[in-house]
Amino acid sequence: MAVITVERKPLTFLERTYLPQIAGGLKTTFKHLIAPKKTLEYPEQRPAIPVGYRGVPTLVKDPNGREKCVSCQLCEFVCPPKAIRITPGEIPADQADRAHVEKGPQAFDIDMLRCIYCGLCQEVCPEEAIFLQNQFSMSGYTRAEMVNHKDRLYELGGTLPDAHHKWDKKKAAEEHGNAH
Amino acid sequence: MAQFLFLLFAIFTVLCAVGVVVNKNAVNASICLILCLVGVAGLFVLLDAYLLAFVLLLVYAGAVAALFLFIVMLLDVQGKETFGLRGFRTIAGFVAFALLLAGIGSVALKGQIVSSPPVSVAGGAQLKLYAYQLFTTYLLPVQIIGFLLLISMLGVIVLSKKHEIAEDAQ
Amino acid sequence: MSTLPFDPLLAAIFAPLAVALAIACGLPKRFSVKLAYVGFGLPLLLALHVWFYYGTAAQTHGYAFLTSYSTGLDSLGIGLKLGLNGISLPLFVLAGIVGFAAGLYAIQSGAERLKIYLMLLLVMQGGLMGVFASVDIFFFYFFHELALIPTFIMVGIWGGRDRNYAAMKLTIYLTLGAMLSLIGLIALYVKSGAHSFDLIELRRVIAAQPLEVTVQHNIFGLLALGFGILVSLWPLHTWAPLGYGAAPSSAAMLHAGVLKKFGLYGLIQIALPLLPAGLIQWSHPLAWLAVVGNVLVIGFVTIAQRDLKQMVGYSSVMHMGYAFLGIAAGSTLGVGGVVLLMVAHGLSVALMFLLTTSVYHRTHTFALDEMGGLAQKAPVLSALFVAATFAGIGLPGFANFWGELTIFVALWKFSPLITILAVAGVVISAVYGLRAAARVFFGPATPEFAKIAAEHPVSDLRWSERLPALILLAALMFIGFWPKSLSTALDATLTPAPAAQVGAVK
Amino acid sequence: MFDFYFEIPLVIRLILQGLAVIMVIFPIAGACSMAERKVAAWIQDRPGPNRAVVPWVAWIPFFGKFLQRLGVFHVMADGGKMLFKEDSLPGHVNKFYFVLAPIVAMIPALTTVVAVPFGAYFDAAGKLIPIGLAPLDIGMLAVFAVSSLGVYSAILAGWASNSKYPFLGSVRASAQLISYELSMTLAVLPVFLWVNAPGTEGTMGFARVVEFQSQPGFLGGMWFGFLMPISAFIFLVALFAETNRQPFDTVESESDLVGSFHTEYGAFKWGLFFVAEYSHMIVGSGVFMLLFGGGWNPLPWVSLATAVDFLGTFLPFAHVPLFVGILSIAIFMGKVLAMIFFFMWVRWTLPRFRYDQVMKIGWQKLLPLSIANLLFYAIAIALIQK
Amino acid sequence: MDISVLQTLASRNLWGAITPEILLGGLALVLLVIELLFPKEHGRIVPVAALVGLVTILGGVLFNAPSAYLNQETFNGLLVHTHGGQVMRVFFLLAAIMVCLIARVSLAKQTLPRVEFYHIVLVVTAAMMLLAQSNHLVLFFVALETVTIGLYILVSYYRTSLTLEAGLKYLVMGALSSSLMLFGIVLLYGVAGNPALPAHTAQSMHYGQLAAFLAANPHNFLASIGIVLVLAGVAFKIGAFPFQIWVPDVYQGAPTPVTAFLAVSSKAVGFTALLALAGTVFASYAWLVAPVLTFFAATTLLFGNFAALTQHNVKRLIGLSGVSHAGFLLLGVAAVSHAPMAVGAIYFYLFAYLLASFAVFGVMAHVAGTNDADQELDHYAGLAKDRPFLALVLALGLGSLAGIPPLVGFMGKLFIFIAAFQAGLYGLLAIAVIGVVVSIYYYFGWIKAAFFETWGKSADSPAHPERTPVDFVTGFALSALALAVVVLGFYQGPLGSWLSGR
Amino acid sequence: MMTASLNAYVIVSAVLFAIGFFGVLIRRNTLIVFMSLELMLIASTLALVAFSRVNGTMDGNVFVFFILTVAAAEVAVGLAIIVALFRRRQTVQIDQLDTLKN
Repeated sequence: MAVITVERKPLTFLERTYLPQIAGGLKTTFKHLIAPKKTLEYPEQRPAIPVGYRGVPTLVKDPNGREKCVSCQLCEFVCPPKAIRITPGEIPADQADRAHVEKGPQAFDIDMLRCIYCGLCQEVCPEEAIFLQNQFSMSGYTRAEMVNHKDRLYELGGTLPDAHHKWDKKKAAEEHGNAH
Repeated sequence: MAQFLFLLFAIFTVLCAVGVVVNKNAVNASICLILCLVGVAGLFVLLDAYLLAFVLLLVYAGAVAALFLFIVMLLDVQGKETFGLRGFRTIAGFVAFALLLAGIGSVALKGQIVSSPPVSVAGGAQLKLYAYQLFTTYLLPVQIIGFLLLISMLGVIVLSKKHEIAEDAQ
Repeated sequence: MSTLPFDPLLAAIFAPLAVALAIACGLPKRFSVKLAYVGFGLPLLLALHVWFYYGTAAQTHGYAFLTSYSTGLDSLGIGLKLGLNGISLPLFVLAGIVGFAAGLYAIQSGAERLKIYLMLLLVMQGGLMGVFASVDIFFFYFFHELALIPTFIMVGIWGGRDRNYAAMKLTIYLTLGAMLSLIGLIALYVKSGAHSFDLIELRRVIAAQPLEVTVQHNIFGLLALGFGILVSLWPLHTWAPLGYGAAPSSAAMLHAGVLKKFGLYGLIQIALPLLPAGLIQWSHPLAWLAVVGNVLVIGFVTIAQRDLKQMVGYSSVMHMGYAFLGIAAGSTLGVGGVVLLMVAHGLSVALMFLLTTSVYHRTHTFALDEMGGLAQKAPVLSALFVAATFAGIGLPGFANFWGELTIFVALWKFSPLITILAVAGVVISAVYGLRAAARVFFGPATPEFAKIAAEHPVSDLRWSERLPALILLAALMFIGFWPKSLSTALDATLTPAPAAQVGAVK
Repeated sequence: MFDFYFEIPLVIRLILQGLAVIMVIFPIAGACSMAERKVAAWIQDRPGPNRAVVPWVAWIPFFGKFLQRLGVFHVMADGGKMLFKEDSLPGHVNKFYFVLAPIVAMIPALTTVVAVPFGAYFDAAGKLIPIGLAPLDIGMLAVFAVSSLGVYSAILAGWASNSKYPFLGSVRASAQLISYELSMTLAVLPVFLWVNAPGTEGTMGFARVVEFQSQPGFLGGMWFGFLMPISAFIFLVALFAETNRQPFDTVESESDLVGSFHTEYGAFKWGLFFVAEYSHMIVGSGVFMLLFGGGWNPLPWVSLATAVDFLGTFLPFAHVPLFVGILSIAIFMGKVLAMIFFFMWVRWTLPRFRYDQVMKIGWQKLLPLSIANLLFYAIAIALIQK
Repeated sequence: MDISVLQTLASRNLWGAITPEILLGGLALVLLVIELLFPKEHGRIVPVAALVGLVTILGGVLFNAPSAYLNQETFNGLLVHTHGGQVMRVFFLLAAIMVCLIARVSLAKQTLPRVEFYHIVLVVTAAMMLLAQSNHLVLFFVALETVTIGLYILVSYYRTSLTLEAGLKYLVMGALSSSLMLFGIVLLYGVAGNPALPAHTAQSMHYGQLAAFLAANPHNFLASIGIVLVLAGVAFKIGAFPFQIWVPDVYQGAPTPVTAFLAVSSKAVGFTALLALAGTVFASYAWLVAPVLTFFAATTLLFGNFAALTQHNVKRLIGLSGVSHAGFLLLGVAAVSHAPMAVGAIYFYLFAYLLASFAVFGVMAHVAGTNDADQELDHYAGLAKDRPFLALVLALGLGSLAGIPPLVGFMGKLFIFIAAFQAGLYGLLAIAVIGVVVSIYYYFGWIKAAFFETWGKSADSPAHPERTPVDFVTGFALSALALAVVVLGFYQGPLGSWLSGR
Repeated sequence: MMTASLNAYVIVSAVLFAIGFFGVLIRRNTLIVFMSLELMLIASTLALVAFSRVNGTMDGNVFVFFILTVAAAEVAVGLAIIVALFRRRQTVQIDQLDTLKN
């Protein structure tokens, strides 16, 4: 392959003084100086979070306001930094609408100092109870504050408006007697 | 007021000069030298030689003494100098010191130098006076000084250039 | 009057120098040697010419052949002024003769680096001619030094035993003497007020206004000391035997024969007429030094010598004592005697050195104890040697006789005691002279000599050696038989000036 | 009106004036550090610091918000931080010189102000009286002389820190300072050649230079910056180098030297260096404006007197000395601040030179240029005045 | 002060009067330009250009020997153009030519920049020439410092450890003496301009005015301190006794051409200054100057000669012998007030010293090896056999230095002695005679090393550095020197009368 | 502004000069020796200015310019030599610089 040597064009006198270039640079910077600022003044202004953004992991409730998590601990198991800690518990008897659910989390803690936002918990959750949502800022003054407890998680997560109504169906099935 | 200032500057200058000579640490000595120069500049001001005072600061304190300090630090010679009052040199030094001082001091005290009422030099015109002198009467020395600076510049370049020399692998 | 189309004195001085310069500029050896003949011969011819015409030449201020050349220092009263009076004429001739003899001897000697050897010798020769032809005392001194320097070099390079030490000692002693006499001359120059080194001018000024007596004392003292060192006055003589012992023969001939006379000549020509009061002050110390030191002490030392060349050297020192005595005597007669003695001694000592070297070439040693019986193998050499010895002792028929005789006569008037002691010195010189001659030439051959003779077959003098010796001997005998050839001019010069003054002071 | 002031003893008056100037310089220097950040932000399309706020002030309806947005209160925050931070003294340093160095840095920076006039007014006779601490005949020389002492702070700081980077930095700094001082001095000379026509009283004071730039006529009213653009340019470049500003801040060059001679410094001592640098910039800008930018004349060809006369047509008090004085100071300060803005502007435009480039520019480009410039003007002035 | 006064003052700057010096300065600048224009060949062009220029200027000076400005003060009294000044101009030019020639030989053995060397030599020479004509203490000081600082550089030029050490020693001693002298000048200025004293003068640093003031105040104590200090400063330049301690070290360490420059030109500068100051300006302080000079002369003579006796390094040897020559010259200076001919004698001695010294230095440059400071007497062994030409030149030069007739050095000594005798300095003369005799010893030792030792035993001569072959130009110059040494000894001719100014 | 007498200035300058001289003689560190030399020069300039003031002539003041320039050149050359020497010897003590001896 033939090598083609491209001669560098010799600089003109003005170019060698660099002054026009400097002036050009000054012009450019000056333009930016007076150009409208592009800063988002954050706490006051919030960025528009795009769909599919994966922020802080949260727990969701189903449209009926029931916990979706059944404390199967798959997420705890899969979590690479071991940020999730679940204490399984029985469903309290007073929750009539969940009586057919075997278990529910007694406590559900996600240590946000450890969480790496990988989203594996969301992937693995069979109940679609845990979601990485658009919440992106976590802050606190102590370590303890940085651990999201169950209520906080639900507070962040809100309700998942899914139309499965799994527990309703199960309940109905049970009631119909064809469970399993 | 002026008398007081004179005393102040004179004592300051002399103390700094002593500091130059007796300091073990070369850095301290050069700082003393700079302060001494500032003192002398003050004395110049008292003698109405403002221009010289500032030139002294500019040339001496600003460049010469800076060079000193610079070199002192660059070489960073840890002062292991045996500095004591012994040996022939010291005695000779003291004798010379005393002689010189006694000689000029005695004359000055005896009043052989008569202070006549100083002729006032017009303050504002001073600068121009210097210029006139330098460029008429003393034009030739000015030219010579130009050449002097040129050769000293060349010399410094030659002396400090890094250049392979066969000798000196000691 | 000289009929030459050029100044004979200048030519005599510069011919050798010119030849020397030519050699220095790289002349090939063959030409160098040929040219050297010219360089040595021309001065001799011119000297003889001048001698011959002296009586008829026009005299100015007591000088014949007076000419002067400017060397650019006229304002200081320095100029090359040449001329001869009765005192300098004999010595000028002496310089010519001895120089020629030494030159011939050198050419045949086949020394190493002959070219340079000849060059130095020629420089010396030129200087010698200049010393005695100068009327200007600056050039008088100057030519002396010009002749002296080659001596050092020749001793240093071609010398024999201890040549480094000898050269150094010679140089330092002679420089010291020269410097002292130079200061004396400068003193004369300044104190006389003449501001001229021209002897004629100095004489005129001093005649008009003699120097103060103390000044005369001091200057005479300086000159006597300085010249005394140069002439090897006891006890400052130690350089002489050592130097002569080490010097190559031609250099020794020229130095001992001619150059050494510079000091005496200076005293006679300069100190005596210009500083009569100085002489009176110093004559007794000088005489005693000379008679006790040079004549007696050195005489005995000479006797004790076991080395032929050293012995000749010491004898030369001893004879200088007589010259000093003549000067100390201070009369016209004495001074005349000194001049005669100088010439005679110059010739004889040169001859002695020449022959000594010739002896050495045959015996390969200077040790008297190892020699003997050379007369059988080299009769001419031994004859000449004996003649030279006789001349040295001062036997009638040789020039030395007249010199010593005149000095003794003059000395008697000065101090009979000293005269007696001085005459005793003649006996001493006879003792060592004859003893040496006997030891070298007669008697049985020592085993050492026999061995050497076996290795190097001994021959008699070759003609190239014989010729210079004969010239010297001839001159000695010519003057010895006809001293008037010199003394006429001498009297003419001495009678009016110094005698009158010396007499007046007395 | 203010006659009482002139009856105060001279010394006290001088001290008062000096204090006044320092009181102005110090805050300005502090403000500059803020301004630097603001300008940097603006050039980078950011609003810059704008959060700090002081109670009460922020409650002023519109103005308070404006000040906050401008970041004014950050100056106080920064200053307070520097003052109250723990002032640590590393164990390996030479204590005395370590402490001395920042002080030495401040002294020349503040002393040079003495020689710089910052305004003028007209007395009863209509004569221009410059306002300044010391109306020195040799003002330029004094500035050069005193500012040349600034090099000691760099040397001392670097050496006393007793560690490698600061030392290298100080070596660079002092070499750079000394190198550029030459071109700077030479660049200024044509101005004084022009000002000191033969027959006039010779001076190296600034007031005369400004006076010269406020003459009527095309040439007379022309600022020296237009008349001697090369001089101005050289002076400017040298000024950048002297103040260790970008693109000449190889001294600091954090990428290879960490920080320069003040690597080991912190807190208040570091702050002093900082303030000294800005003081240098202020004085340097002032000098530049006096020499090349018309001083307190508002515009080229419009001198202060003209401006005052013009104002006089609709302001009755326009000729009162106090007003003229304040006006001139304001104009001058405006120019100086503009210069300082320029400094910052350049800082965010040009990349930093390498050290060898700095030296090369100084000795091989700027110095010959300034000599040629001097020669040119010397000949030209001689020809013109003939 | 209005313009017309200035114009009058400026019009006294008669630049034409110092044309040779201006040309020298110009030549020095041209050398730099040559280096710029011919970066490859400047090593060869520069020395040639310097030499050609110097010879041309020398020719010009000689051609215009009676300068149009003779006996005239120019530059507002800063300069005065006397006959002596003209003589010294020629002297310094000759010296510079020889220094450049020797430098060609000597620098070739080093890897060094060349052009600066010649440049500095030229500038220093010009300063020396001005110094010789100086008539004002300011010009005196400035020119002297130019010379001195130039020499500091030249002394350390080879930048080897030894050279630098020599440079440092020279620097410290030189700066010390400059300071002493400067303080002396200041005191003189202060006293002579003091309005309260009689005959005070506005131009108190002008030689003539200063002399008039001193004559009117013959016993002013402060002035006498000033005089002593100035004399001490000058004594350093000439290497007079208490200020000679730098001489051997510096001479040894300095490059050979610079040693020659120091030995000849620098010393001559000192003496011209001394002549001007001690001889005329301070004439009315003879009560003070005379004993000081006598002390200098006596001690210098003794020290120089006796210290030289034990030296083996030829550069130290020639340095110390230079001290003794300074002693002889001081003898002349001491005589100046009483013997008018002493001035001419000093000039003649200087010329004699120049010729002989450069002959010797020229040979030294050829014999020296790469290590310039290491030149032992042993290295000369066999020179006469190896390079008879060099040996001959060496012998003539040394002989002349020793003051052996018929060489020119003898004439120089003679004139000095005559002058000294006229002035009645008998004690000094005695010391001088001792000095001459002692000096014979060590000069002779050197000649001996070159000649005697090898012709006897040629087998085991000690190792010596490679000897540089003599090229045509240098050979020509050395022969010219040798010839001049001899011829001037015989025939002083116009030179003698020219030197004595008659 | 000159109220102190000339004597006082001359004495101060003499004291400075003497101190400098003393320093040159007793110190062994080349750099300090050099500083002492500068002290001596400075002392001279002080005396010069004082004298010039009293004498009423400008020459002294003008001379100071020359002295300053010369001193600057001297220092430049001197320090270059010292630095070059230090590179080769690693010392600036005078008594260790004794290679040039017999």
